[in-house]
Amino acid sequence: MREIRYREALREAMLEEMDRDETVFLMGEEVGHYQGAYKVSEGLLDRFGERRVIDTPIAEAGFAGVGIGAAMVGLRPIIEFMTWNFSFVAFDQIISNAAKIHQMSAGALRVPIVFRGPNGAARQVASQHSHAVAPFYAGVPGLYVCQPSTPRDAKGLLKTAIRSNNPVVFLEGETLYGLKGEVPDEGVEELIPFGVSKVARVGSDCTIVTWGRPYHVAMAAADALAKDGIECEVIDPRTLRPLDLEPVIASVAKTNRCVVVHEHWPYGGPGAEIVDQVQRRAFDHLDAPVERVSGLDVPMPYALNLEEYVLPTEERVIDAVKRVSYAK
Amino acid sequence: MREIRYREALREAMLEEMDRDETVFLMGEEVGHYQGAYKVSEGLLDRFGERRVIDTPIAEAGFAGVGIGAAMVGLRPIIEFMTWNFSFVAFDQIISNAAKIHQMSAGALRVPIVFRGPNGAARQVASQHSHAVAPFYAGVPGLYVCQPSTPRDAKGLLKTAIRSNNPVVFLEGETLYGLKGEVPDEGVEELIPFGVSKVARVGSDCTIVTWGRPYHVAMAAADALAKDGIECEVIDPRTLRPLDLEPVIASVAKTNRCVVVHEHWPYGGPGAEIVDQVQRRAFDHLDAPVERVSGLDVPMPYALNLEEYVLPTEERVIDAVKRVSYAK
Amino acid sequence: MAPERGSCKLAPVGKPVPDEDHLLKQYRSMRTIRRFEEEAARNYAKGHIGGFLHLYIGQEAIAVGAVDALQPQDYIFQTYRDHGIALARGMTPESAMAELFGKDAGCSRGMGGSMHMFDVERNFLGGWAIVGGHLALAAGTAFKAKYNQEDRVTICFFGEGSTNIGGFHEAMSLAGLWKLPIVFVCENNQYAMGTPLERTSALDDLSIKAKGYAMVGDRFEGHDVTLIEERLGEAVDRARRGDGPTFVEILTYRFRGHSMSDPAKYRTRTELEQKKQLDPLQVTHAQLIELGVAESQLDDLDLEIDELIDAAVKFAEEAEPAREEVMLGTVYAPEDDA
Amino acid sequence: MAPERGSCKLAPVGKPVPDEDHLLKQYRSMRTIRRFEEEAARNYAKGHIGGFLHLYIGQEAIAVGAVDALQPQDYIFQTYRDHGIALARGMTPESAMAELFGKDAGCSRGMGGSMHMFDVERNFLGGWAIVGGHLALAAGTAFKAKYNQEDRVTICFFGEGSTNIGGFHEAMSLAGLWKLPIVFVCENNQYAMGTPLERTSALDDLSIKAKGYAMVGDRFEGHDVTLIEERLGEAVDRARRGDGPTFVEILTYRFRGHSMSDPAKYRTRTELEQKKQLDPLQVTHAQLIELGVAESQLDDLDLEIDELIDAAVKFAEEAEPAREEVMLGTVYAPEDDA
Ligand SMILES: Cc1ncc(C[n+]2csc(CCOP(=O)(O)OP(=O)(O)O)c2C)c(N)n1
Ligand SMILES: Cc1ncc(C[n+]2csc(CCOP(=O)(O)OP(=O)(O)O)c2C)c(N)n1
Ligand SMILES: [Mg+2]
Ligand SMILES: [Mg+2]
Repeated sequence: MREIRYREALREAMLEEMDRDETVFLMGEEVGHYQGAYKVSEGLLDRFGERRVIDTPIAEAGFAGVGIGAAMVGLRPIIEFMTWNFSFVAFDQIISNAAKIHQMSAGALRVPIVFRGPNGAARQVASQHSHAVAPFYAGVPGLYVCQPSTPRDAKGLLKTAIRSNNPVVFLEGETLYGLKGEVPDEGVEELIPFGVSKVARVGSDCTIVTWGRPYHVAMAAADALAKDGIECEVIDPRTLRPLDLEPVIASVAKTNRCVVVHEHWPYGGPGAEIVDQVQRRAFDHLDAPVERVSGLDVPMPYALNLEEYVLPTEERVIDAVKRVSYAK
Repeated sequence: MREIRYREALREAMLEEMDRDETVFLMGEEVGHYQGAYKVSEGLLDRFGERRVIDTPIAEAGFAGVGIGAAMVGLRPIIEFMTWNFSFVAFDQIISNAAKIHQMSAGALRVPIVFRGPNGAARQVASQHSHAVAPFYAGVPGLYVCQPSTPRDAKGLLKTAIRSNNPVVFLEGETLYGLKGEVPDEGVEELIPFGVSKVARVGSDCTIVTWGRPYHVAMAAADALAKDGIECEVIDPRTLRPLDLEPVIASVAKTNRCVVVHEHWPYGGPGAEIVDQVQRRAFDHLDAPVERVSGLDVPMPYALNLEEYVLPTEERVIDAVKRVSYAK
Repeated sequence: MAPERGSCKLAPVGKPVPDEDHLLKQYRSMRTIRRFEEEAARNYAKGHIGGFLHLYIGQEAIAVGAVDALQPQDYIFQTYRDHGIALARGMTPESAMAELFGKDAGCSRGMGGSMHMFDVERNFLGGWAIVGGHLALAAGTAFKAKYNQEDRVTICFFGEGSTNIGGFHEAMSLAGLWKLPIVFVCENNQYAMGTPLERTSALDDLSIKAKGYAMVGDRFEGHDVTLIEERLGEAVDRARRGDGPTFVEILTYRFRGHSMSDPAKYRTRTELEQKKQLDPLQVTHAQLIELGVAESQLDDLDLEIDELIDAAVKFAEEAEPAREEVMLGTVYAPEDDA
Repeated sequence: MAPERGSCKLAPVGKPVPDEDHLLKQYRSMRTIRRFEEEAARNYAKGHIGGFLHLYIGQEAIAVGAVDALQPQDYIFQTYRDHGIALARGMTPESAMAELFGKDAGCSRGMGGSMHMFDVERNFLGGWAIVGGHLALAAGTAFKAKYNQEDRVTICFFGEGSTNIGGFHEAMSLAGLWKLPIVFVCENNQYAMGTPLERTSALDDLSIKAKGYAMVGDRFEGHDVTLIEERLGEAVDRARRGDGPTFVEILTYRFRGHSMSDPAKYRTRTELEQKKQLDPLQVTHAQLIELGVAESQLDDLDLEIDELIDAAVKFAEEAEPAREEVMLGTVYAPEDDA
């Protein structure tokens, strides 16, 4: 194992897959000459040239569609959205085309494409640039949705996404790019399958389901709670579609409690879907209702003090766990 | 009371509000000279002229944005999407602009606008034209979302929506337009407030929460179940944002059982949100997990036999109610 | 830069002379489309076909001329008004009609329906129902041809009503910037649903739009299949040579409503009758007679096609319904062979 | 139809002669913007300002010339690069700087930040961060002016990198079709983030795009505030007269990176130095000297502005933080007065 940053893990995944498969290319705004708005694609242009690392004009619907069309006839595009907020102008391409083509054509066409980029709040980028978009995509049949929270998951899931024969929505995090973590040594290839949750922390008192940036908030909260003698089991689904809740159900059978922690708005989305399945599949095990800790139900304000107030905090996670544990 | 069609109820709402407020106008594709793709706006052009009933080119993002801009400076646009499927090309305008402007401007600007049109499956219009879009909008703070299932609710809610100082997503149904139902007599004005659920049927055995087209499926199922001695209480939230679950919680306290019936895909959305709140707020009352009956997790196929298989059926509702009632 | 022809008069540049056998083949194809659409309409009325049904009647010469301007390896995209191009490209009437009937034997196995026909073997890539949504896809297949240095052109059809939407602009911008091997064909049938061009566009001559993308523009009428084949051929060759995309506006007219649910009250009987003077089938029929083809030979051909279409309807009626397993099995493509 | 000037040479048509007092006022405004941006940059480095910060340094003459071409009742829209126009329109540096500091005293009370400034009293309607997303909104305020027959023009600014996105096309199409009283101003500062125009557009002369919308096009350089005021004045008058929208391309350059996080490695020092020869502030300074204004008077003015900006920074530092109640209270507008 070695330590690298989340950003580098993503870059390695793209580099390795582009090395092994000539049909893979990267397209997006500033991915080439600028080396990526967040430097994720740094060095890829020099290595693969302008044919395979393509800078685009600002036309998300256009280049997302170009990617889908290219995928229909055998290429494997990686489409970078400078941030996922800009996927909204390409929304129809993803929902009405990418997710539908395989079935509309009765299986005659495939759309092996990855849409990737940073998702969620990125420190004071405010109202139009802070969307946590999982709720818009995770509910759509025909798409896969990944949201890795560590460098290792980022690399292993992106490699799987690039090799997938289906459209994949890949949600990264601007505030995660600098995060360091262990990944397999060079030469050791790891493909992390979709639909396999990860038990990140073992505990017997309360089950916490979390992913993305809040995963780290929840892990910190779990450490703090351990000091009070409350041991949390922290489970990261890693992929929101397919969603693997087997380990969560098994965990709740043991802890009898569950708290879901996520960045996206409280109404609906993966957060509510997980609650729905847990209450249905672990009904007889629950000693308390499933609680959620999420971003507040407001557009993201600019001011730092307010942004911190809106996003899930360690305190809110601790309170929720204590609530479901009927502890003070 | 008189009987009119859902389509006519919507038309009356627009006509009455346009009569009383000159700042209200209708804009969309084929709303004028063609009298509306589904004839909802029939006659409005003749009455109000081309200044206030405006046919647009096919440019949803453009005319949705024009509406939002006009609303920012004092007009009250009604923007018709020929179907809600086409809102996907205007998605960014609704999410990043309409829902954000009031807060971004710290309250200095308001966006009193209604986006309306038919939502959901419309008999074999297939993959790209059959989206039930509530999950994409109901989770967004800054928006209100209405989905009336009867002519009376359609008229009363649309009038409230047009008078609202906020952006409203108003979801109708092509398969509901022809539906007849009672509305208040001419001259009797009824404004139905947002966030007030309707108890459509009283029963003591199981609570059914449903809205839109499936409301009628659930009502039929409730009648059938009554013959087997199972009395369902059917509650229609009518507005999905704000969501009024007080009556549902009170009902579950009585029935100890709950089934949610909706057209949208199973993952997330209002369906999962309702389950989340019910299990949290009525935890001690539930004798069985909350169940859901929804559209299947697939893109909508064209063939009639398959479309009927995908959409919620009376049988599936009956089975779900019996399951939570531990009845055969 | 866009050459002046972009905004030229309608007078065709040197009217090409048709070859008898070739024109006969094209007449057969156009007639097949016409009869297919007429039977589709009848069966829609009977309730055997559901959803939306957009007929190509009146525009047949465009699909047929285009197909003859293309190579088998070239990619084709069309809107929901897609039966004509599908048949012109060689899809069997059985396969197309069975799709309309929602049967497993249909070209999309009942998943797609009228608006989503596909014939991937023949490189007909659909059948798209979101206005403007398929232009970028077409640019994408052209991008792939360039990426792989394949000798393949993409042709993409859409209506004049589709030129105001963002999807049109972005696809045109990228194709022009990257000089993709693609031909954008705007079938200007004068109406977008019930709205005439003058109420959707500040421009009358849409080919002027090519200038905004540093693209070559062309513009001509759509009732003479020989002219269409030649002029589209020029654009296709330009793309094949690597000289970049072309934006072509073809002036045409649909003799039926926008879809089966449209009574087309927005146009006058006289306008329709006058337009029918240039019915591409009658024009071609007259050309063939002029070339010395016997009236009787054409009558026999017409009968032959009538039988072909009747057989297609019978096939569709008797075919097996669309299957649940296909629906459930095509939400995701298998990963194994990844 | 678009007149030929759309694609004309850059030679200004009859260079206008500036008036001393007026030019002095404009110099003050430009200088205020320049100094405001410099202090904003410094305070961003200090960590007092967060998020994205896009500076207007190098483009000041455009905002100042535009404001003088407008009436108080006219509406103004700008991208995230919005401090310049906000100040030019009369927003106080205190209010603008406090917004950058995320304070309750800011023009958007800390909700919007650098990219979302608003000054509704002065009809400055933001401050928008989605490329292409605000053009349709601007068409909407122009629509309202026409709907109410108000004597109001809307001016909408955006960068050259924004001309490839659908939002640009749809707003232009609708404005052209409906002859809305609006002026679209493309501030062509040569780069979209790190990408030069030649890699984002097949056209060099963007004003040609006006033809595709049957719109008047104009194109000129952006360092001479007097020229800008006159040429934009023509477009604004055209809109005011009801003669429809204009698409204006103004050639300019930003002396800083795209935002504070951009080191701007993609351009050469020489290119930057050469462009700085046409620094609008220096150009105006020279014009004033030429008109006989004393060097010392301008020095005093500069000092006065330095103090004004220092005071704004002090004000912002000391102001109260943004408030939770405002955030929670502005998700929805009150309904009572409906
Ligand atoms: C984005 C979008 N908006 C609206 C529609 C509904 N619609 C389908 S076809 C059509 C008219 C298209 O006219 P045109 O582009 O001229 O093509 P034609 O039908 O005449 O061949 C409209 C408005 C749609 N399918 N997609
Ligand atoms: C739809 C969308 N895509 C991408 C971005 C990210 N982005 C912000 S500014 C910018 C460059 C814009 O360049 P230009 O239009 O020339 O304006 P300038 O910054 O030069 O003033 C990009 C790509 C965005 N804000 N919105
Ligand atoms: Mg048309
Ligand atoms: Mg620029």
